[in-house]
Amino acid sequence: MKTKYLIIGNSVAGVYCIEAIREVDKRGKITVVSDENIINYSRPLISYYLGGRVTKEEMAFRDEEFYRENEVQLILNRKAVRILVEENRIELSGGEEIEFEKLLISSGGEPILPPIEGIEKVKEGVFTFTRLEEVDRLIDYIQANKIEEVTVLGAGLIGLKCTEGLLERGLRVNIIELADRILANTFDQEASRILENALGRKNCRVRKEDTIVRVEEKKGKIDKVILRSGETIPTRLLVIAVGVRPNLGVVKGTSIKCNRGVLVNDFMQTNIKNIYAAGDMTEAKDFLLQRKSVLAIWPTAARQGKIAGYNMAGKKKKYNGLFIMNSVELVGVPTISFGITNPPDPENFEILARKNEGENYYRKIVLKDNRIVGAIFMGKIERAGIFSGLIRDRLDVSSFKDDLLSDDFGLLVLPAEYRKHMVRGEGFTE
Amino acid sequence: MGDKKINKPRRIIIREEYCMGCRLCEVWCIVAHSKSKDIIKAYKGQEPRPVSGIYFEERGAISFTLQCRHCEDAPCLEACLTGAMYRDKKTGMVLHNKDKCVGCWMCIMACPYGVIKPDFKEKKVASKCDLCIEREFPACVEHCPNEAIILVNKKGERIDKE
Amino acid sequence: MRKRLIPDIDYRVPSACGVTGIMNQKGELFSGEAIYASICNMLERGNGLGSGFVAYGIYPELKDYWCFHIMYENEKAKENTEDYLKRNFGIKHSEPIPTKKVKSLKFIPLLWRYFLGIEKNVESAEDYIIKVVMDINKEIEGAFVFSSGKNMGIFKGVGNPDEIGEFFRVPEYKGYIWVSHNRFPTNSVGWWGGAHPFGILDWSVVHNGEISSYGVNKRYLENFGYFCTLSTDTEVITYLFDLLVRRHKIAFETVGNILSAPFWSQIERIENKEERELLKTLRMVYGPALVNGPFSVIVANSSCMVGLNDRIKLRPLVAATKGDFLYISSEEAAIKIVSPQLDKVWMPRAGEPTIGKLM
Amino acid sequence: MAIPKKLREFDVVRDDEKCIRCEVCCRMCANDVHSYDAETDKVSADSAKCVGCHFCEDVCPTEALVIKRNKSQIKRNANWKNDALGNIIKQANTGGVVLIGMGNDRPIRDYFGHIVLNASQVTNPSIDPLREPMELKTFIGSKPDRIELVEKKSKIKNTTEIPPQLELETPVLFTAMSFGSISLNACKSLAKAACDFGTYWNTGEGGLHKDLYPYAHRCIVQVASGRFGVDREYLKKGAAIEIKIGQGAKPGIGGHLPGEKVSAEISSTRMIPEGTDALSPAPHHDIYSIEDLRQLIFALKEATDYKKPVGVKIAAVHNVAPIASGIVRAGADFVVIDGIRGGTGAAPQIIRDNVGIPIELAVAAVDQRLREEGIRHRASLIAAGGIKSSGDVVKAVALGADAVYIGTAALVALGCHLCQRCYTGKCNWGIATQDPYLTKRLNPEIGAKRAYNLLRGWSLEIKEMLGGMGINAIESLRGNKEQLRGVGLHEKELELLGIKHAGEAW
Repeated sequence: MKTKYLIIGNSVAGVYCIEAIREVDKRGKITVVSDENIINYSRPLISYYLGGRVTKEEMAFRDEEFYRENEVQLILNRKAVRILVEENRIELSGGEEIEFEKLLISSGGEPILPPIEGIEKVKEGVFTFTRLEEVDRLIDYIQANKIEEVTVLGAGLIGLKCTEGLLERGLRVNIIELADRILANTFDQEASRILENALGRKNCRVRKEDTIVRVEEKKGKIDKVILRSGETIPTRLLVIAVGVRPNLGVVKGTSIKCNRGVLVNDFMQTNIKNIYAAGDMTEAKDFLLQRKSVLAIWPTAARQGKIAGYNMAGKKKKYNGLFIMNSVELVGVPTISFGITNPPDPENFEILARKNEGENYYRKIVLKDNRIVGAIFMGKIERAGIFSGLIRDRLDVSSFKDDLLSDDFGLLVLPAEYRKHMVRGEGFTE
Repeated sequence: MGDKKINKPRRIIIREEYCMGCRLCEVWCIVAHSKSKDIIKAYKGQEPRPVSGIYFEERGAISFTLQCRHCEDAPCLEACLTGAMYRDKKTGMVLHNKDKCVGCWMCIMACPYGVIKPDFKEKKVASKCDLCIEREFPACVEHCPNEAIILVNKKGERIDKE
Repeated sequence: MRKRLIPDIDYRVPSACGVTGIMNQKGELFSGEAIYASICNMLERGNGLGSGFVAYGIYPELKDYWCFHIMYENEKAKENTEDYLKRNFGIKHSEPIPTKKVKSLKFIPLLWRYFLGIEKNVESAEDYIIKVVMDINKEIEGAFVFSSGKNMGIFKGVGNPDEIGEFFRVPEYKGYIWVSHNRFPTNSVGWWGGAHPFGILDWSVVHNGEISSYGVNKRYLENFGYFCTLSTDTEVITYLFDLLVRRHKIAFETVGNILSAPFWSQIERIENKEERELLKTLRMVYGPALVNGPFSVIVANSSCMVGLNDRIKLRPLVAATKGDFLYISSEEAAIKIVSPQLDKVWMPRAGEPTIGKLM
Repeated sequence: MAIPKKLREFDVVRDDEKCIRCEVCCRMCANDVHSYDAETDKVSADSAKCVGCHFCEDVCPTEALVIKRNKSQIKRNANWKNDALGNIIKQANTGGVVLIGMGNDRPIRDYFGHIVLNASQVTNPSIDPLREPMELKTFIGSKPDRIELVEKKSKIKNTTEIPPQLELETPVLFTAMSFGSISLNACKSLAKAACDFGTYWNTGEGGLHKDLYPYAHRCIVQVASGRFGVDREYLKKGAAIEIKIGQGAKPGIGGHLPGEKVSAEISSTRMIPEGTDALSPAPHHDIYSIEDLRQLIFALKEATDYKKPVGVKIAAVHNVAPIASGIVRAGADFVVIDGIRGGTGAAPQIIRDNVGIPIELAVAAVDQRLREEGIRHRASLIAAGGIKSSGDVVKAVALGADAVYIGTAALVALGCHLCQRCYTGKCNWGIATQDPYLTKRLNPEIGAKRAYNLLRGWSLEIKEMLGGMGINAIESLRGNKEQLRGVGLHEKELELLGIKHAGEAW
């Protein structure tokens, strides 16, 4: 079959790509290929699903109507196995081929599986945590086996999100994290400690600078994990969540250039001019680090998908790069973080911080040459977004540095001229 | 009122030099989003009092209020995990559907104006300016005694209440 | 006793009126029958409480002498006045004004005319005459000068025009300009001096209207030494003409732009800058001379006859020509009855003077 | 002893049923009358602090507030009233002069209120301003008593030079109110309204702030005894110059703007050091007699190349007519007479309430005197002080004024409720204050619109009244006392006003 626009992957990048294309090109045929068997769901919501806060239906961030309205042909449950770059075709699992004019690769990420002795012998009770069907199986398993305590390997975003869900289901959780802190790539020691204590009060124990070296099974089911520290934790359910890596299966062996992820220019274009990439497997401009990076977060995927869509449909639009930002709420402690929160070379940065253990309150601002490059808001996150703007606009904060940590921090402390464009202006445009 | 529903893109502009700091905009925002639309009932009756979609800031002689800018490339829209935050096709406004909201706070993180109010108990976005889509004219604009809050169309021309 | 007899010397009496005028622009004399017929065709416009005539060119043999028409209430007034006149003039000739008995007329005063020469040397004869007339009318109890020009005369009294015309034997005079007036005052007046035409020097004015700007015009004239003793609009208009035409040397055309000035909106529409500026200046400087309220007026002196309307033409005025004759009147009928065949008939526009000049 | 603080003038009445605790009143009152107590969840008021500006009443969203007069009253006494007692208490506390703002509030006879107008019936038609043109255009400046016309090839030319004039679309101007006595926003409001409508505003003795330059072409710049803000630039920028000798609210008294009000803006505009008291001496120290005035008038005309009218403003006092005549003879192009009801930002109450004469009598006297001397045309006459309505305007003009100045009326249009506390600098309406927290409350866009509306409304009414009299141009009303009648005035008053009593015909 033939299509004008072909999109591999039906998550956020794909959806925003569709919206952008349709803004410019009302008619051109759009085809989406997804190896999942669901019309649409929001991947990050799987922890809420696990925690029982949303039903499967509620997980859709775009409904069926959306695909109908935009005249999108959805091909579900089929995997794109290979891209035939020269022929502008892709090959689907099951041999069928689709010819395209423009292609977007948004195949997302895949969980990293660290080498663990004995893991291959374990037939049941070991899960990863990135896709809905996994979560379904996880829930069935918990119920079938009356699981009360779980071991989670990895205290990154996925690990903690999973933990959040498990705790909400009333399970006890043991977290094992290799690094010296949880949420290593956004948290610092301080933030980590506050959150660990909060977790501790909610039957969740965190073991840091440790990892699972060996697992043992009983009748194929997992039975205990042995840590590098020598400790043994009897466990009937293990979730491996040490992170994701770009899912590059489909570009393997093609002329499409990759580094950690698929490399793209400012128009989300790969080295092949009619092939674009967006989302967790894309290595694009990073706003803060002066190089390309893989930013496996939702807002990035959305923006990249959108930009790709515009350009695929012929409307030139530039991607200005984003920076890492996260919002997690664990055991009732909301946390928002932006950019470089924990510079490897602190001496080259200025760091402002304020905390209040009792209230799980912590606020940290990282400055370079009087410009904000990172921030952590823990406990009190209201209006945190303002900082994303300050980072994006590279605003010199020297005139109101003392206010950055104050509780009544708002637009009012900003320079009047800068403020004017905010209160009078049209709002944010790329 | 329904038939008077606005269907053109419009924008609220704040002129801080004229903001008296009376905060009547908040009062009338609350009334406009209350069940009864009656100021006394909204404040003293049995019905739950809504949260205003307006942030008020004041320091010394400077004060102003701010509500959602309904951005063209709204970061909150792109950040929203559930589609609770959506763009109204007719008016181009950024609206919020409480039922779909799960309180992931991604919008709070993404909004550079910091004008989305969280409700931590409900685990939902508490309120966000909807430009009074139910009324013919935004309550805060209508009731600002000093015309510090005004309404403009896409071209930036002022729209006055008939 | 004055008060009882002549209330309208102390009060302004609003009146509606009929006015009519005939001029031979070649200066050829014609009899008063025409004007008599003309005014008598507008009896409806009066109520028997005042009418009069003015004629120019009626005293050719004494044309160099100032002719005063004076009315007296009694002999005493006559004596005082004549003493005064002897002191200030050489009296060339004096006689009672010839009249015919008309039963219906009441309160008839003594009516005399004097032909006077100025023997003192005075700076301006005109100003001297004005002063004298004002003196007599102000100071001498029971005496009133109602005509004071050369080779012209005013004949007026309380009665219908047909009665007054017959009484003064108007048809027997011959003149080149004739103007007449028929009055409809809103309250009863008994004093003959209150009738129109009003005159000073060789000015004569008949007027139909009520001037709302009276207070302004009156006080403005006082700046220039005119004191309105009669409290009549006609008097004010007469003095305004004397001030503007005789003393300020302004042409009748321009006077029209002062007395019934064009509206600012009209002025702003004028292309020519100089013209615009002139009209603006006229209104700026002569604002107090603007005559407001409804009027149609016929003004005459020895050399011309002019008809003028208020700025929004609230009172009627028709003009017509036939050969050398110019007719101005409240009603076309009053013209047609004199000259059924006319060369041209028109309605002068508001504020636009209709001017007849001796050729 | 127990010391009496002050007599409470107002009572703040709050309907608790209606009060929603929004605390707008608490936030808005510059006198800290209202306060909210979280414990009891009640908003309460300290009525003793209330000055009666009614701002809170106005902004309260539920109309829960009413400000009532005379809460505490002394025993009934025909001679001793609250205000007398109140002032004595104040002075016993401070030992100072009792200051006050705005115009005289004593029941000095309001002659305008005792004068009625005429209208046409039957004998001449009234004119409908909606269908016929109705002209209010007014020129302020000296006029020649006549003009010389020459006819050049059937074109008539005027050869008389006409002195500079101000051209007004309505016989109403905004009177002198300085930036300092009122806020810059208040100045902007009036300045813009004057420009939009086609009349003039007046800098007062405050200089001309650069933000007001766009409105300078319709601005009368004042030269007063302090000479604040006066330089060549200033004189050249204005449309006309007004030498201020006196003011109706405080004849014979100078001005005093306390140092704390002299902000950076004001100091630069007035050209005096920041924070120093701005003192206007009682007299001009270069004018101790009429010939000195003549010198100043011509100095100013020289400085502006005889291109701008130069006028003189005096307070209406006993000898006003001869003084005015002297001023005209000294070469003034217009004379401003400010009556005893004229307003002020600050004056000793004893002066405001007791010195000067009513404008109606002053205007009639001056107009009559100038006419008697045959010099009325040589200067325009502007009446000020206590013009409250278009009716007053018409009466003032009929009594002989060319135009009127309004001050208080204009401020009321901007929100003023005549609490008379201008001198405190705590004007809740943002008018008589320099406190940025308060001045921003007066949005000049709204202010200009409202002041414009006032001019428009009055002008329409004036046209209606003129039409009724059968007059379609304001110049036919000027000095037209025939259109006026007195009611309940005795002979002498009628004689001075130069009008007949109602009931008398023409």
